[in-house]
Amino acid sequence: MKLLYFAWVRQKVGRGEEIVDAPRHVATVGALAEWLKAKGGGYAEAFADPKRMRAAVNQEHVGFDAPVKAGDEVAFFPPVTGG
Amino acid sequence: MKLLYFAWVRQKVGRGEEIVDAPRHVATVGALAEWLKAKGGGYAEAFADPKRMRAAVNQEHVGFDAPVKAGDEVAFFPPVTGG
Amino acid sequence: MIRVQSDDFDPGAEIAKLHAGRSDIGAVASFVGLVRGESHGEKLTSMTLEHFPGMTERELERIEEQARARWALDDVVIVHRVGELKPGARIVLVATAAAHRAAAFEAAEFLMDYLKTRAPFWKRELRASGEHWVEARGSDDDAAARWR
Amino acid sequence: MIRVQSDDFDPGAEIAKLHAGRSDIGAVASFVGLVRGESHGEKLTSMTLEHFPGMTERELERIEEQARARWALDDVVIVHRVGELKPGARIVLVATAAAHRAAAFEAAEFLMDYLKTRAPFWKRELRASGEHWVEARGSDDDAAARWR
Repeated sequence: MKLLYFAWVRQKVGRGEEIVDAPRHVATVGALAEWLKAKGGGYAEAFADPKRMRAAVNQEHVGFDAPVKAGDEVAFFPPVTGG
Repeated sequence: MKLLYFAWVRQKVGRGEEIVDAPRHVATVGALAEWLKAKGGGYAEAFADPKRMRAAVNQEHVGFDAPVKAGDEVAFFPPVTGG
Repeated sequence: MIRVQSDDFDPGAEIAKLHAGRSDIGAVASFVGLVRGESHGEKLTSMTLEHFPGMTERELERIEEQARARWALDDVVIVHRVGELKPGARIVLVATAAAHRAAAFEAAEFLMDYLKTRAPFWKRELRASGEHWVEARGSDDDAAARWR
Repeated sequence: MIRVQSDDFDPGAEIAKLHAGRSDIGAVASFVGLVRGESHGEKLTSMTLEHFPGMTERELERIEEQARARWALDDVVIVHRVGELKPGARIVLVATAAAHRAAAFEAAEFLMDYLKTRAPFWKRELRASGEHWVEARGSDDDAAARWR
């Protein structure tokens, strides 16, 4: 699974992207966020408040209940502020 | 009193402006329109249907009940179609 | 700023002038009206815009004042052409500058709606079947009425 | 047509391209968003726009498709800049071409509202007190919600 981080999520995690092998029980965006948060450090800080976090799977906006599987590209970022 | 005509009102009346001395009982835009209509010819045609006619007194939009007096500039024209 | 002219205008230059040298403006909304090449199912040869010199400028100024009273606008420009125009030609520009987009958009729509129903311009079309004065549209009155 | 770029753009040229050589377009509405020189009562030194390359373009295309499905549009252009921008700089342009003004105006507002809430851009401000990520505004969600 390829993970991407943007804006302050990227800054807190300390990197823009990484490849991870998540355990099999990590089957949703929300479970993935919880699993990342449990790594502690910058991850714990970035994923402290899921309400401030948005996600995209394969470049489509999704909710935290959306499924994820091996091979997906999952992005985490704050609510967008363009325009 | 100075009268101005625009668009098809001008074409029907056959002129763009004229100076008139209206009788004393012509004290409103509506009375002025009636008095002009009674002149017949192109005036009768132009003023046949007051619903299709708009007016301005001294360059302000007014209704047909608006007062007019000697010295006023009164314009008659169709509903506007700019923009 | 209002202008009535027979010459063409440059929308990009007008928009740029609105915010040149300023950093308090976050939003510029604009509208350009163009002559369409067809009317009542006929090919249009040209459109001629007649106006009421003097009253036109006063009325456009009043429309601008009303928009400024209603929204916090940093600047407004209205340019309207008169005379004979060919299909594809620019007729009118309105542009509004504001701190935020809602005010800029709403004011630009208001200016166009009021201009369409208050500014003394009249359009005459030259088509295959001859010359025709454009009839005022009830939908323009309805559009203007929503601001009351 | 959508474009994401660090270079500046020319609103007048983009508007002109929308209707060049055509006579079926009666209305072009447009919006330019600019960097304001003040934020949270502080002077802004610069604003940096980060985005999600790939998804940004796809999301802007989806937003354009939705606008085209909803209104009879002859053309649409969205240009959004990324990178570091100074106060007064242009950030975004949306422009819509249609036969009549209501569709052009509504679609331009829709595009801006959706872009603000869907397109993956993030703004970071450099102010006297340091770097700050811009917080999403509830008013933008409300603006987008009115189209549902």
